[in-house]
Amino acid sequence: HRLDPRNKLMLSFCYIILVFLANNWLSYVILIAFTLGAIRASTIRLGFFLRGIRPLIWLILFTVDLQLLFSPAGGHVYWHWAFINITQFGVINAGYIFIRFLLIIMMSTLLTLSTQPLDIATGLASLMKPLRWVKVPVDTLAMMLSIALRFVPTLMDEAQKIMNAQRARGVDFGEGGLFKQAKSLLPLMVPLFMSAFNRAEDLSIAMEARGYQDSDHRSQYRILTWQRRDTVTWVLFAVGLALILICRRW
Amino acid sequence: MAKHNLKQEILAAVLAALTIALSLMIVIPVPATHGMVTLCEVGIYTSAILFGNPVGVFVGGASGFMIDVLSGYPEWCLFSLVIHGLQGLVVAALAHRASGVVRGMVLPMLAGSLVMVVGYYLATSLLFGWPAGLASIPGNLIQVGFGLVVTVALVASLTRFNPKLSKGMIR
Amino acid sequence: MAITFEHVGYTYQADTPLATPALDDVSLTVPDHGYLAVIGHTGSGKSTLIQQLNALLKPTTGQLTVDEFTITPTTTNADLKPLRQHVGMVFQFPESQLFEETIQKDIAFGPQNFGMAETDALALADQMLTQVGLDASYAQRSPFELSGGQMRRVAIAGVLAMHPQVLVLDEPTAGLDPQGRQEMMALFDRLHRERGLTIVLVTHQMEDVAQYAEQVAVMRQGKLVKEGTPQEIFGDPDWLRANQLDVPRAAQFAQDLTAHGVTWPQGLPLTASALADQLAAQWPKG
Amino acid sequence: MTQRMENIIEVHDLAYQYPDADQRAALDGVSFDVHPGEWLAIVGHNGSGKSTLAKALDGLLPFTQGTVTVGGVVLSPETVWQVRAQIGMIFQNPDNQFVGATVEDDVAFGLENRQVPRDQMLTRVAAALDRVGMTKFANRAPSSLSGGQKQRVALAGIVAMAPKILILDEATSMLDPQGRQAMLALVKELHREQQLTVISITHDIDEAASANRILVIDDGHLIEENVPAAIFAQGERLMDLGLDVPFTAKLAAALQQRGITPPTGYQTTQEMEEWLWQSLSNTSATPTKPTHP
Repeated sequence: HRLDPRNKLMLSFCYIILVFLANNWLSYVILIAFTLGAIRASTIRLGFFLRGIRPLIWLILFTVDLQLLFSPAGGHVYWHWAFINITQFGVINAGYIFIRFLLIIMMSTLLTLSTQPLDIATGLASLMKPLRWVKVPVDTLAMMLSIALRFVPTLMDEAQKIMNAQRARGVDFGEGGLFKQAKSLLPLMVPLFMSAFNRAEDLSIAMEARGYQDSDHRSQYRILTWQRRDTVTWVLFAVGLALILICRRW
Repeated sequence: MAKHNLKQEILAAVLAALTIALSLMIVIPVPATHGMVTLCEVGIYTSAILFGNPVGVFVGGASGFMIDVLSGYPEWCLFSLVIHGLQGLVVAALAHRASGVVRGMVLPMLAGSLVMVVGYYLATSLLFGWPAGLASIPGNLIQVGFGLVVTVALVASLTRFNPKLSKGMIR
Repeated sequence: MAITFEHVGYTYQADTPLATPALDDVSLTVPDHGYLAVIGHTGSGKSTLIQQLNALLKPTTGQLTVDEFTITPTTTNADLKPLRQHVGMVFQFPESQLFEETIQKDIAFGPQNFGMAETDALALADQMLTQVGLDASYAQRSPFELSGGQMRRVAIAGVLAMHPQVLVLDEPTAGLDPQGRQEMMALFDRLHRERGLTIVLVTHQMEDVAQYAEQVAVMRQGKLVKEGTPQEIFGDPDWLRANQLDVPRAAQFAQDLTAHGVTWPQGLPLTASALADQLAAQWPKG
Repeated sequence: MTQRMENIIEVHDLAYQYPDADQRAALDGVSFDVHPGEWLAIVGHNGSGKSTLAKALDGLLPFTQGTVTVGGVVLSPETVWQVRAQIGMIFQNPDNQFVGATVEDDVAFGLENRQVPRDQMLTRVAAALDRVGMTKFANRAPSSLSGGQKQRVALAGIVAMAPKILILDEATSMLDPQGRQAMLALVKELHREQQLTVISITHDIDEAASANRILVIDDGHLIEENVPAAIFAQGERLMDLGLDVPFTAKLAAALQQRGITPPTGYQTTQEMEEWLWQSLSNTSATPTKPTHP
């Protein structure tokens, strides 16, 4: 929970690599233990994680089925019809994919629930700092990302207001086929875009008035601090990586 | 010069916010695929077509990244950053050079849509195997197709509402 | 009765942990061709209240009737179109709803949604344009070229074009200059008096309430705390101040004069002209 | 620079034309001075050019003719940041000037632009939030604030920078009465405590009444310049100037219609009250002085 968001982002990314490296039962067991440990540490209830899986259930089942039916030949053939074989490999692969889904979804739910979006954005911008050397305006991007986030609720609110006004003028949102829906979106989208243009104009003037020249010559109010617990997580991660590499060899 | 840049930067940021807000708010179910379409493409394509490139690539990348973070699929956020960023980049770059509805809008959007569909096929395959990659294609095709149709109508309406937009005054 | 609220309650996100009550047991009637002003702080439930009137929000408990329409918690969306035509809504900053390429088309948009033929709707649009004080030369222009005040008139014309019998106004003069405010309020007053529209006005401008409204409802934390004629509500400035509501200037002024022994036999005056009337009546002759 | 210290702002023959050629001049031949510590109100109906004028003072519009001097610095593309450092501006729409993702980030924004070291920022942000009574809200996102609270945060951002001049560009016009009163009270305190020069562009009669002097802009021209009492004495004509008619003037006009002649000129509420009850009592006995706080 209290980890540096940069650390969380990096850990999550490396975790996905870790999941790739896992290729047998033992390594998956280690990963599951690792994930459950992280969830315990976050003090978030397990129910939240299961809820995160529900919307994806169709995709997961579909994928697992495909994997089951079209896996490369190998091992014992359980069932055969035309060009479809259900093989031992297929079953095992399908099982692995299923676990992979669960692990990645759980870890990402953990990241979402334990981190403010603003921190994730700040973290991303901070991680991109090395790109300065190839002339990427990282500080400007960070500023833009933070402004984008700050305006999301404002614009959602405005979208809701415009939808209400157009409903009162007889528009039915969310009814009819895709084409009809596409058409009914114009009375919402045109005013929203016009308003966004106005807001951008106003905001850039306000920023200039407050002395914003460019992103290079500024001090930073919001800073991220790397703490000892961040380092500890990497030690744990390294242990996990080592274990899985050993499993692969073995 | 700096002034000009700032206006464009803030415009890109606010348009990214708009794209994120629309994607989170309006989710249209598609019974055929058990999936849904969002207005993510509409935001990216419209921004890219009207304002050209730094705006297009930023709106694509930033909204792709933040939509995943905010809607609880951060495992995708880095992929989306790249895929939607490229999508915005391609549409903006192609639309910038041509004019007219088909060459200025539809063809660039088709190219951008290809980037998106192929990008997610590759990313999904990488994460969950090629069958999952294949499974992502139909939903994504509907998503980009819907985005394309709405964008054509929206850009036409916006430029009629404010004729200055068609001249790309901010670009 | 044009409008009747019967024990109406509304809870945002009902049945979720985030449930927040926004309206609590509101009962209120507005007579035919009435003019109701709803006052109260930001967040007191005024906006939630008026959104019930065309079922943008449906009551979670109780029911309300608007002329021949009854809205209950179970009213379905399919029944709403005639109601939405009957109740015209002018939201805060309504100019943000404009989206068509010409002013004429934008005004005609609402009537067409309610089934009017395009040619009729366009003709009606020209007529509405003059109603709100813009001449016909504006019809073919883009709304984008107008000033903020003119855009607002176009938006209001778009609502009037649906021929509503009830007109709901949510702070319709916010952001206008004093002249624009006065003209706008005079327009609504004319619609009320000449065309018999029932008007529901949400506002912070107590001067407007004192001058135009026939009935006042005071909202606080989702509850209707007081209801009556402007005379009944504003006749008690101490109660208003205790509820952090503004007192009309004339009432304030008259109350200060009371401290010097001036009396108000016809009740505390609420407008400058009412105050002048009572002062003139007791002015020493010669 | 020293001999001109009596004026903190000098505007000479200012003109501005919007880029679209078909429009008339937004500003034309405007000249005026502002004294240090003064509160100047600029009034005019919507579209009169008064907001354009405010933006021109801060170098936010490239005016086509004339000179603007702020604190002895002549405004030019080279000096624009020097000029802006002396001016804090608050605009009309509270949502469209909130830059930070949270209240404290927003207050810090101006300080970051001036490269103030972080440890100093922490204390200045905290002090500024305390000054406007928003300390409790330091970590809040703007979407959870009311319009009035957002404008107070904007004011905190300016308090943190401590400029010499504050320009309010219809800063209270989108607020509810509570928000407007709170904001006006705060600006009055700052004006008094910190000898802040205030320029307020407004339609609000109370805000205009707080000023030492009022400029009236119409059609891009400066048409009048006077103390509030003299401006307010114009009664019904104020509507054309973009101001509300003060209540006492409305009452005077209503009395006049009923055959009662009030004293000429603008009356404050107190003066009007006093005259009224004295006339009503109409006795030769010496009236006791009314006691008003």
